[in-house]
Amino acid sequence: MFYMLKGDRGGQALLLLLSIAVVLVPVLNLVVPEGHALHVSTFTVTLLGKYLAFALLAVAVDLVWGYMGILSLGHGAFFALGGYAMGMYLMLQIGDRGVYGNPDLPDFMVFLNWQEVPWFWQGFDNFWFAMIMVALVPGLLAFVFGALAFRSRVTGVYLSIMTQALTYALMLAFFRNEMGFGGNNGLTDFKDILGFSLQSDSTRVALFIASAAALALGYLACRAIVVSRLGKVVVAIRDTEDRVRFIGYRVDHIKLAIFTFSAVLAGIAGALYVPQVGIINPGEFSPLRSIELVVWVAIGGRATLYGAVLGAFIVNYSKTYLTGAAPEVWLFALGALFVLVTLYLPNGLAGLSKKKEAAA
Amino acid sequence: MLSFVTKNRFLPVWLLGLCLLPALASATPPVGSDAFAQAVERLQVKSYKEREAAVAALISSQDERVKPVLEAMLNARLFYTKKDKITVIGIKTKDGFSITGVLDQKSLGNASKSQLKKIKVNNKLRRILRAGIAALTLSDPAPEVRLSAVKQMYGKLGNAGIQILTTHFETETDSKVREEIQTLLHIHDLSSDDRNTVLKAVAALSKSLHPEVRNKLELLKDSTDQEISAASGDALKHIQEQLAFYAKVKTAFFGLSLGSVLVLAAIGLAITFGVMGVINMAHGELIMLGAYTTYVIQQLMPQYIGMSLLVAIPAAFLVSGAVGILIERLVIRHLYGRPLETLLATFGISLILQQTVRTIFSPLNRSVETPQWMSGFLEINPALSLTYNRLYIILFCLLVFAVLFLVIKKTSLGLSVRAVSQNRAMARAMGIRASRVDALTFGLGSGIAGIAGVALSQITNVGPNMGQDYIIDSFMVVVFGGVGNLWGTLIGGFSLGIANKFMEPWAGAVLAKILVLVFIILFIQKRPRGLFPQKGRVN
Amino acid sequence: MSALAKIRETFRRDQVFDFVNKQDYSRVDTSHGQILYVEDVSVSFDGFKAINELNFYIEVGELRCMIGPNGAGKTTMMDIITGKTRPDQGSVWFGQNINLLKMTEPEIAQAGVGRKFQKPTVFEHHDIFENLEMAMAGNKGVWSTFRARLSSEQHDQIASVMEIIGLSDCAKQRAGALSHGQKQWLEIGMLLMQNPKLLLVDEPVAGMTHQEMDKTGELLTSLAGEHSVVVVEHDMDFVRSIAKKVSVLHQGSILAEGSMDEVQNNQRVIEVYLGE
Amino acid sequence: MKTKFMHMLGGVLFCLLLLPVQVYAKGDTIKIGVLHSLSGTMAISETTLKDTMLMLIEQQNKKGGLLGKKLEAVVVDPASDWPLFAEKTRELIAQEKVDAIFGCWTSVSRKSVLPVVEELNGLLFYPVQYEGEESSRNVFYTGAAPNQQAIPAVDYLMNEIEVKRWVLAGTDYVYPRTTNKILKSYLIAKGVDEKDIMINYTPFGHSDWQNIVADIKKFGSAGKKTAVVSTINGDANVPFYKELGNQGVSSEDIPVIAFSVGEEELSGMDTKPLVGHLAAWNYFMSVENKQNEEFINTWHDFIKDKKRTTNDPMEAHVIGFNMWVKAVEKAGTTDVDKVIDAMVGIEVPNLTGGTAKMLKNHHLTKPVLIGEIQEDGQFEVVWQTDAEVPGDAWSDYLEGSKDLVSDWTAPINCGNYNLKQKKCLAAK
Repeated sequence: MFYMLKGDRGGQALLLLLSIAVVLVPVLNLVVPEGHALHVSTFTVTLLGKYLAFALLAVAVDLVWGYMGILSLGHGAFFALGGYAMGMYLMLQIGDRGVYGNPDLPDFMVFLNWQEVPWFWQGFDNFWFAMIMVALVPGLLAFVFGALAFRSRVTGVYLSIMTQALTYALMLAFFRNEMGFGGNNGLTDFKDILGFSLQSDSTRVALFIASAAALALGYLACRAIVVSRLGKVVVAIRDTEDRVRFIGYRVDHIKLAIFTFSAVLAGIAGALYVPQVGIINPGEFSPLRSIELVVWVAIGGRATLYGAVLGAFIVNYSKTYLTGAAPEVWLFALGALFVLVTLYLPNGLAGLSKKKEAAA
Repeated sequence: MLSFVTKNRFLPVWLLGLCLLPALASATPPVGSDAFAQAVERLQVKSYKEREAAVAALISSQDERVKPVLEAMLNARLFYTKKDKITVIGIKTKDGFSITGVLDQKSLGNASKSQLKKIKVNNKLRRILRAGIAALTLSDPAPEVRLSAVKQMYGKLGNAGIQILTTHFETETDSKVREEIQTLLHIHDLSSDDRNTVLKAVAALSKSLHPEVRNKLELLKDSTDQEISAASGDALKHIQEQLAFYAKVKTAFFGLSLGSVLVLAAIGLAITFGVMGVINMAHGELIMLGAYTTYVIQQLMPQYIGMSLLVAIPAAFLVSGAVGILIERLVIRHLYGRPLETLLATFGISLILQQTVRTIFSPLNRSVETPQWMSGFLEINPALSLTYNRLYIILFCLLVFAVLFLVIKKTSLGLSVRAVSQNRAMARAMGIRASRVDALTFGLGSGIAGIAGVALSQITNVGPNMGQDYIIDSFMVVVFGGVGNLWGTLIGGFSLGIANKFMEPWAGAVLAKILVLVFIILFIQKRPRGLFPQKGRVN
Repeated sequence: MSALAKIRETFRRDQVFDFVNKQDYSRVDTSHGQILYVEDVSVSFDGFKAINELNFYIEVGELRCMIGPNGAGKTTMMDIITGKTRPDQGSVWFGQNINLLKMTEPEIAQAGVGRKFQKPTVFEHHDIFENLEMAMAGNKGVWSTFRARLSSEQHDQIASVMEIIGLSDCAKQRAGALSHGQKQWLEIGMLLMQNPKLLLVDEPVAGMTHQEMDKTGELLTSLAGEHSVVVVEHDMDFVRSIAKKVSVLHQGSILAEGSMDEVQNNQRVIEVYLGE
Repeated sequence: MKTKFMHMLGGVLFCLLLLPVQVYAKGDTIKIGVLHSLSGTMAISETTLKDTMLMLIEQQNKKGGLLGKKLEAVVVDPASDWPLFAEKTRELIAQEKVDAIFGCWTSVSRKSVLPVVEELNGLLFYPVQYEGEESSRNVFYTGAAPNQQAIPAVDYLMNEIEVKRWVLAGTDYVYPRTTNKILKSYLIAKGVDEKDIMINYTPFGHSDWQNIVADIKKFGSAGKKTAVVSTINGDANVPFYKELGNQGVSSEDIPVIAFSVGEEELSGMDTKPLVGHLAAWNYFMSVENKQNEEFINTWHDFIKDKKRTTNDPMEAHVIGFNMWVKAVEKAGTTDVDKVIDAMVGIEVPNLTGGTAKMLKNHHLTKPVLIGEIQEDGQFEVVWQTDAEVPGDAWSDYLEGSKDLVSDWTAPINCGNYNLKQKKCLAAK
């Protein structure tokens, strides 16, 4: 069943830890009373859930960058689109509990004097429709963008800059209030999901479990691709694209498939992220954010999927820690980390352990 | 000759004073030094309304001491002593003011700030003061001064004002000033009761682009008099056509100016990214360093703001260039041939530079002053005026481009740069010290970024985040123009700027920018190597 | 009028749309004995004519050597045949039924044209076995590649190719670690896995020792017959050792064609090679 | 080897699990959360507020603390990242157990924090002028509501400057949009023709104002006195004013009245071309009275820089903090519910010589001051309201909200009580 994990010690460890966490965290949060030394606070649960969503995003980026060699500086866009799809569902669940008490329209639409929910919001009150959109919208965007770019063989730096332009354009668009996505404020003040209150501990634990499961499944799926012949071809494309073409593979098709799949994963990560942090706004489209998440992968170690997970956890954890403990140092630390890792750890932290293994 | 003016079109206040006076003081306005003294004393009142009246009285006193008082007031240099309530003009000294009495014009020595109370002016008063000064300068010997004085009079001209202008017109010798007064008088004639006068004025003004004319004609068009209505309709149509044309010219100028900003910001990147292949995410921060250098230079020489900008250009080049060389030596040289890796490392550097600046200069924006010669505008006609700072920046941009182009094409450094960028191993084999060339090239690109920072400090914020506003645009310009091609960057920057500005009126600023981005994305699909792809053997 | 003509053209009854009448790449029709037709092909880059009305034909099973000075257009010619470069004019047919100019690189490869690059290009991060596995003929769509599992026959096939190229002993070695010559062979091995009808081999013996060269020569001659082979090479000794028929390329067109001896005695060839 | 690596990985993840879980013992201090961005785009404004809070807490400790305990500031950096604001709030309340949070600047950060404060029953003091249309039991709005800034400013222009034509220019986000909406209906109610109102929105950090300033100039040349009401935010202001100056639009022709430009923003601008333009605030550094002088001196001593300015949101924090201290003393505890009840009705002197009173709707009474920009980067007050204006959460000029009131005392106890329907919309 788990043939794809053969020889992947990092992956085995990751799945093991995830399954332990899925059992342990809920117990420690819900069963162990507050004040007990082993109690895991809801704050921590949500924080971990957020990290898991980020980790899934990092895995998605690693698949296209580490394995296929496409440095996407626009994966934040797919993440945000998935997040918006989820946010729209959550927004429509608020119903008449908004400040204006309008049962049909979210607050910001009342504020903009809109009379009815615009067409592109139709259907988002249905959870399953929204979930389909979570995958479909980022997937479709990636498909269209990729189809254009890969067919005309835009590669390397050019492609990176184009993905950056893509997310930048989307950011500007979503900032506009006329777009109908809440402008700068984005979507927030969510109340419940599938009828369960987002503020209750059990919902938060459930979201945590969902994130862990999504990360595990996403990881396995990526791993399955990586170990298949397709995975080998993907790496071959990264190394020598022409050669792959001359032995008869449709490079553009393969790139498109992987890129789209990765975008869908990013969208799912976004959908898991939004209910846990409670807000989605155009800041997620910011090009700097996309660069930052590439850096998670670089620090963790590219072309090792578990490395991406590791990187996402470490960078975000140090962000959480440092922005609380030593705010002034945070940017220095992050900046120095980028420089040092690129200079001295081209294979990231995962590369470190590999080196050790090789030495042993 | 084109003239520089600060525009103001309001009623000269001495005329206003003439009309208001009966209601204000006595039936016969006091004239001469008594009136002057009274008015000066009244300036000390608390309410702005009353001070307005006092200023009016001051002007109508027609005393020759009036003008310096008005000017001092306008420049916030008019005070009264707290103790004796003597109105004085203060000149700032090291630790206070050296004051001179207004009435006797005798120096009263020095006074500290706490001994004086400023006679405050507000917006409205300032307007009145300026108009008053303008009116008093109508008899100035210099024609430029007279011209600007006349230009200040656009607006509501009372009959008395017309009288005086007409009288002045007789003696006026300068053709420019005469023309201006003529227009003014014609505008007045538009509201005349005599239809012939009106018709004559409409005919005379049918080429004038002044907004006042337009407003008046707009009213006349609805006149019941068929002939007047038709004539002003025709004139208006002609004017509108002219305006539409000049609006286009103006938009083109705006586009050029935006383009020049884009080119300036991108051109350093065209070197570091285009020629060397380094995806320099710290490029924006190098621009920022240039802007901060300008700030520091201005702090060092506060007396010479005009000069400081010129000094800042080489200084910024050196500072940013040095930082660039440092970055190259410490980080980038380990990463050649791995362009995407340079992206990550330089992104880290950009964060560090930002935070460094934030630590040294605080997160607040810094104020960089605009020197006199860069403010104001060049008036070509009432419908078209080009701002000096934009004009200078366009010229500056072209100059920087030309110099850079010559450096790359004509100097031995440029030759080495091109050699190294095309074939590193071969260049090395031919005795070019590649690592030295790399460092210098990167330094050159960074230095140019610094120079761009000097220019940008004149139109936007100088703060720790300023670099981020330009980095994406810069990359777009370079990629659009074609990596490795300086001409491409120039043409690319200007065409994007112009396209943006022509779209803005109907699409709005944001949508225009989005459309430009989408256009670039699609364009790159068609021409993956940009507008002017670098030539060379493919493979 | 022209619109009407267009509509008429679209609905001509003797024609069908391209998508209905897909070219059948799997079967190349060589009933006339020729496998490659290159006719009147020209291409220029920035005004420089790299290929100038080039004409030549390759017979089924033939081993043809192409020689010519630097810049004669050899690599460009290969680029055109394999779909990397589109010519400005002319036609290139694979057999009688396949128009190569309408196809993409992968389609051409799938149709049975294999190419070895001038600089040996193998997948350096993969081992030799994987390199060959990827090159293996078969359905190369995204999904089938994802689902692909090696059958025992395929295993044997890879093993036999490894045998041919003399790399059986190091199946699990990373290709990046191979010597220059070994990489050349691996690349030829990858061509064989594709099972092509026509092999285009660009400078196969560059950087090889004499021994290796001999071995390569043997390999190429043994391939001819079953496959058609076009070899572009600088090394005259090597060409002499394998070639039956030689074409000399100069300034983008064929200068001379014939046996090695004929070509060597051709006055114009001598001029070109010895300089005017 | 395998186990070793597993250990390493396991160890790392285990530490991750453990670190945030440390149990913070509730000691002898009263903790105050300071939630202002110290990095990112908003650091420019918010860092000063963090320093203000540190100063106030230090001062209070010198006076002997509160309820016999020392105050302790817990400073976090939400890094101008809105989701991070929510996360940090949760951390402050749930992990650090702070008794009150002073923080946020932008509307979106407040919106992001709001659900968390309500869920965990925290206490937030929000010090910036804002768009209204919101009221929460857990939030005290110490900045101006639209009726304490925008409306009086427009009154001033209309009555004193006799402005007839209006340009409402703002950055495209909720504060300018709401303010402009309120102003538009206010102006129309005052008889201004719709043709005489021009509304324009630009994105954040807009830097190329050539077209818009040209449009404003054109709009202003129609023969009627024109003014610009600017809700342009932060960084976009510098290029905007520069362009105005360069295109020769002086404050005497077309004055600009701004709601987001204060002393601190001016310190980063070349003020020469700005002289005479206006701003409406509830506090100016130049106001002369004893409290203010004292405050400025303390600030200069604390920050060790004589040139640093003070501004309106700082005053809001001063008022908010003093009120909270009084309320805690009155309630005798820092318990959030008791403090919230104690807050209403508390009065403290403001820095402009008047008194600020906390109203039932969690807004303050504030004087409104109109100031003209001077060359030295200070404002000179040219007009002010006779008395303090009570803040109104729900604008009387907006369709959706004119029937709403906010009252957090019994018996209404509701943030959006509809006077017509006589019911609370938020009742669940």
